[in-house]
Amino acid sequence: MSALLSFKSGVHPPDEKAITAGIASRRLPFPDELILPLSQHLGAPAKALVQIGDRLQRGDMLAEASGFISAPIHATAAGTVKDIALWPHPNGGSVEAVRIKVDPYSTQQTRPRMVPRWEDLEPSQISDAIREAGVVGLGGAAFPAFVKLNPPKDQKIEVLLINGCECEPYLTSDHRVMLERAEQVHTGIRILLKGLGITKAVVGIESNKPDAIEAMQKAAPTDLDVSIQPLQVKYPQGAEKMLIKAVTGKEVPSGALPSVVGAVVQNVATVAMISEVFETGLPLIERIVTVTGRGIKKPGNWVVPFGTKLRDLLDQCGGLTDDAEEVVFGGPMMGLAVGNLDVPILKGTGGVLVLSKDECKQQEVMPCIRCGRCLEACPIFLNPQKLGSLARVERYEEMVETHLNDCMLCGCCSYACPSNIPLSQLFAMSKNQLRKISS
Amino acid sequence: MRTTTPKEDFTRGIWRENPVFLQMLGLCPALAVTNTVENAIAMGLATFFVLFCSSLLVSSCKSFIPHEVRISTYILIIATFVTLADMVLEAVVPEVHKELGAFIALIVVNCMILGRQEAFASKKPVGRSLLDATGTGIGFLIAMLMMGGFREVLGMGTFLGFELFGPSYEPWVVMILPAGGFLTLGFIMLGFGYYEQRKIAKAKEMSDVEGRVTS
Amino acid sequence: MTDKALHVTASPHIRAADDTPTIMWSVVMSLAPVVGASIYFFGPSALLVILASCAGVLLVERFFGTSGGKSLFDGSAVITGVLLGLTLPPGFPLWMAFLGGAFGMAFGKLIFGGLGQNIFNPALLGRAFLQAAFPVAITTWTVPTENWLSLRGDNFAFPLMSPSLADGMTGATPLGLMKFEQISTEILPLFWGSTSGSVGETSTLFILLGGIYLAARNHLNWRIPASIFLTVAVMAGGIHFYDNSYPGPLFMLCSGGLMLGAVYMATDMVTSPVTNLGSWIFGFGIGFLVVVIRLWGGLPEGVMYSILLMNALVPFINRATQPRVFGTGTQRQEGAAS
Amino acid sequence: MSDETNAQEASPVAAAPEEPGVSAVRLFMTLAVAGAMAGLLIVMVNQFTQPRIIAYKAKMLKLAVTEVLQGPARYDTLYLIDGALTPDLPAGLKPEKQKAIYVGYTEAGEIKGIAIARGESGFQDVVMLIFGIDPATQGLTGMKILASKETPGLGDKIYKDLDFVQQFFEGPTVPLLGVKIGAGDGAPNEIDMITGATISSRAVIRIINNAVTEWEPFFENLDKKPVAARGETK
Amino acid sequence: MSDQSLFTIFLSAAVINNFTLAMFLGLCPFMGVSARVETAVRMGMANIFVLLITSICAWGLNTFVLEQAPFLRVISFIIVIASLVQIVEMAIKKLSPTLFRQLGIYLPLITTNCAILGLAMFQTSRNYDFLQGIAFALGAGAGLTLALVLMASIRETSELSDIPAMAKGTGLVLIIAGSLSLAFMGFAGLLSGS
Repeated sequence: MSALLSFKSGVHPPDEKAITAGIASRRLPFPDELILPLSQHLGAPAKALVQIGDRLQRGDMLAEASGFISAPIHATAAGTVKDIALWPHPNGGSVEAVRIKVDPYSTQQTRPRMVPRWEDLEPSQISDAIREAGVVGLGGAAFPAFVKLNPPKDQKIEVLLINGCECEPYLTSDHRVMLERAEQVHTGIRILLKGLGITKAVVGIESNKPDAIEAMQKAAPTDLDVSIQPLQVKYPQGAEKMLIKAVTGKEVPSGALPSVVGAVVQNVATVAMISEVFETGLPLIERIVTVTGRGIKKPGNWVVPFGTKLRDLLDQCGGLTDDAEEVVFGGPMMGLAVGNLDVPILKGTGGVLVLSKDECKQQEVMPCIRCGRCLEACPIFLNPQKLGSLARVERYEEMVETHLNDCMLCGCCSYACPSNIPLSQLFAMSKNQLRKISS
Repeated sequence: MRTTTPKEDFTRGIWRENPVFLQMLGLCPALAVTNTVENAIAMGLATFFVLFCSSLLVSSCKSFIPHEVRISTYILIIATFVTLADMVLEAVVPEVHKELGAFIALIVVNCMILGRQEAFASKKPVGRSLLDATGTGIGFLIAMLMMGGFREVLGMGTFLGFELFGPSYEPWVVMILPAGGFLTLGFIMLGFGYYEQRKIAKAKEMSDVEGRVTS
Repeated sequence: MTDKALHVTASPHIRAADDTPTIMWSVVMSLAPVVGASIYFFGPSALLVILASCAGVLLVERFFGTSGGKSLFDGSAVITGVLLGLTLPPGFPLWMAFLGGAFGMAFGKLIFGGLGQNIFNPALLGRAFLQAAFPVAITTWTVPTENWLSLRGDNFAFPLMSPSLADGMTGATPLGLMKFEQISTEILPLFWGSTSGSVGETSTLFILLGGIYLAARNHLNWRIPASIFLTVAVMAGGIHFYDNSYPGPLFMLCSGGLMLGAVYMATDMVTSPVTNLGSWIFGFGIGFLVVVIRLWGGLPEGVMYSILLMNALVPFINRATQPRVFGTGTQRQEGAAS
Repeated sequence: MSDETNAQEASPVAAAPEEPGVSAVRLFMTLAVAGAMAGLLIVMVNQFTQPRIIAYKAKMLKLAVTEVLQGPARYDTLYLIDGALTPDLPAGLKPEKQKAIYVGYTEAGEIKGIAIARGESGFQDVVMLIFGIDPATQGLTGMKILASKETPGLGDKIYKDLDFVQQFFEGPTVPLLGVKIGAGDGAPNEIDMITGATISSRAVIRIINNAVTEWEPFFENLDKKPVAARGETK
Repeated sequence: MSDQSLFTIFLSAAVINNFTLAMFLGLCPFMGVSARVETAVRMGMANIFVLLITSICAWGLNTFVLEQAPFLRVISFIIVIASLVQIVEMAIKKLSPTLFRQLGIYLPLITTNCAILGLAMFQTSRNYDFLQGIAFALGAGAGLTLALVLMASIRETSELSDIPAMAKGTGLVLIIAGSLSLAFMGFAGLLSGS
């Protein structure tokens, strides 16, 4: 194990992937209704183009990007626009969303190609096509994918890193992607390499997915410098900076983007979807979602159109068990708990986790005993102990001096804390406070 | 500065603005030579003497002292009286003088004395200054006595040399050691803090009750 | 499907298995053999002293602690009480042990805000207070008696009154013998624990077992005892090699409170550094001071003072050993250059 | 730096507009007058107190010497000047700054003993003591602690524990050897140390042994050169 | 009494009879400036510097000027030291305005700092010669700085704790000082061990 590449620090939560890792992904039947919030990605919300009553085909653009860091949103099934109004969002609160009544009689067949063939495009046009297709990072943050293909001119990109770590426990959607769509991933890599104008790519995969590593290795093309790199199983191996550190040995400077050290990172599912987008000619409208946890009756991996309501997805999985306690969008480490089952599945939703009482038992918060475990866990080498005590007395400026802004809220410190202090939550709140103060 | 009555000038320093407990002045002697009541009293009296005489001289000569050199002059005056006190103590009570040692000379740098000159004697008439000096001096003496009493009683089982608890009392040696000085003053300050907190809590309770009554 | 009330908590939604009460109680449990050994060697006196100091600690925690008694169950106060008891002589008057526990808890811990916020190890602060207050009583080491059941000293001395001890009932600790009479003690009794000394410090074997158990469960930072042992062994070894009238490293390691201090006192998480580098420095400092005080100081034993002094230095060590934040400092240049 | 800026910087709170015209001469004069008056006052009081202070010191020294020499008929102070002992202090040298020993005589004019004062580190701080030794028998005639800050209740037994102090009056021979109570074998140079205050006990013994080592070379000359009756008598 | 070696004198003033924790000298900065480690370090450095000058001056005054008039010691020491601190203050102001701002009102207080006069008085009453005086001053300064820095770092940490309301401020500082003083007792006898 120790021979495998990795970064320092981090934590080793039980991976719990066996629940769904062996279950092949199945297509979810189209639901009766779709909810497509205009804010599904990082950056400015999209601007709605449709009106109530409009009939839409599958893949029609219904909202356009509004700014550089933004992404368009497309209809994920044929139907009629029922309403454009506030709707509960998984992040909490409500945002503007387009409600579509799905046409129950539609064949949901693909219309003529909306995305051009990549083989026909110049490198510079590839990123535009990706942008138009509404592709965002499917790893969780939902950062518009094309942005990374346009690094600042003075930074020379040397390597494309494909993130196949899936370091969050429980989730297996990326795992299934690599098993079921290895060819597609490699085509995606080919497309991105062309877009970036380089030839070297490395796929980093945690060693707890030997079948995925094997599948990816088998499918690897011979004409490109693409290598599959097994990595140590450790959270948060899949964080951009950690992956770069593990594979290249370089540290992304504090506050800088990966391109500074010559690397571009894309999630393996994103790459697969890029390939699919160019293949089918349809924009990004669906993805693989893992539904897992001990609080769901029939866990599994599903190809889900965006906008499907959580309730519909969970019903498809047999519903919640009696001791289900918490429903989380994303993994257990960084995912957001939702309190409303009407929220829709979004582009960034890699998994839905239904935790039972045993899995997320509520523990009393005790005083910090300065055990130092958070320092050992923090992959950024912060001092969460100090940050936490500063947050307690609301000394936010000093927190910034203590490098609060380097914190990526990975949750390692909270996970490790024996006193159950919600450290990363405190840091998130402190960051919010600081934003309020500065604005 | 708020005007004060002569009575206030006198009483203020004794307790309400006690130099040691509330203004944290003169800590060095209050900690260093309070291991016995006898030493504490001797130190208190010597300090009282210096404070009184300096205040007298400073307030009577204040019109002659140019502002620029006032501090130097005060220190000079204080140092003179300290030297006098030192010599007199050595001649009259050599045993006590030996115990207090260099700490007598250190009365010069007792911020309390210079503070009274700067804050009061240099601005007020002689009579008022003497009242102020007397009050402050008594306050200091009380503080020294409390410290000395606490430390000697616990640390040796005696008060001014008289055995209080019989021969088999186990003395708490720590109290007459330096650590005991810090701890004793710490205990007293905690007592003050506790009293303060209770007062605040009571006041809050009262206002709550009033609020409920009026509403 | 019917909606049921769902919990909405912040991420992460899973937690490592260890929690603070678990750690605290496992420390208490690991002390059980040490306490057992102390009763075996020193009879009922040992248990009485431990109970008295526990009583002092727990009563103060109960009546002055902010949590109103809830903290009695997290094990942290019990540790303080037991550890203090283990550092006192078997014949120590119970009222003094009680006082030490109360002082340590009140002024070593509660005044800083309670669990997790203290600077000094409360058990050791209580003992330092007792050492300064009652220097004779705390250095009166009773010799073992024939009758296991009989008390070893004047445990029941009347509060505030001096203990009375018949002549011939006192002995010297191995360290005292070494320091004042240049008489060395065999290693085996030191290792097993059948020498005179404080209630729980004599048995190297049981303390080490407890330490290994805790280290294996990751409930103590092994770096601290390791660096203490290393420093003491190297320093004592070097000095012994140079002038063999000084005690050898094995004697230094096994005698006095070094084992108990290194394994149970220095590793108190609250009062030791949070960084690993800091832990090494902390341990090195303790080891250094122990050797200096034992060999050249006025007292035969210096573990308590060494740990307290280094406790005082911990905030500074923490400050000075802040980890280099990812993507800053030297690594950055390497990264940028390559 | 001019006076005005200096004054303003020293007291930023003094907002009152000062006359710019306080001259340096006046400032200087004020201080000089104050200084002169202070000096005068001190010198005057000193005139009265000095004799008493000196007399007290002399008395205490005499008491101490007399005690540790077990009541000599009289004693002389011998100063160590240029490596030799002399009763006469060269002009200009202050007596308290010179190393000295005190030689006590019997009525018959024979040396009764020599008193030596010395201070070295004890447990807390310097322990200062004086002891008497009979050069003929190499036995101590007494010991008195002059100053010590040893731990109250423990180290201070070196002068409070009379059993311990008494041993030094019973003629133990140098070099002294400290032993645990009951552990000695009756040799004439053994001193029972105080239980629990071993360091302080040892310090006393060490100080005496060191002093004897230092002064021993001078003892022989003393015998050959009896000094004429002079100096203080009892 | 002046038989003590330089090392003994240094160690005694620095740890065994620590100037602040055992002799209660320099308490004003100890209670006042010791809230921030940076300031405490600088204050300590300023103190060491002034102590060194004081020691040299006191030795010079004693040996050459006050030989015949020891009763004028207090007065002459305080005047010489006060003028010296004034000069140091001006120098610091010129060389490091930042430092001057941080030490603020405490620099003039060094004049009326017992540690400074105490050093001069103790040095005199113990008859230290020139080199012993230097060792004493360095030891005292090291002791002061050590106490200041320890206290400052402890206070910085404690600021983040839930100190009971009754202990906020001086009470806590004094108890910490008492605890430090207890811990420093471990150094007792360091120079007399056989």
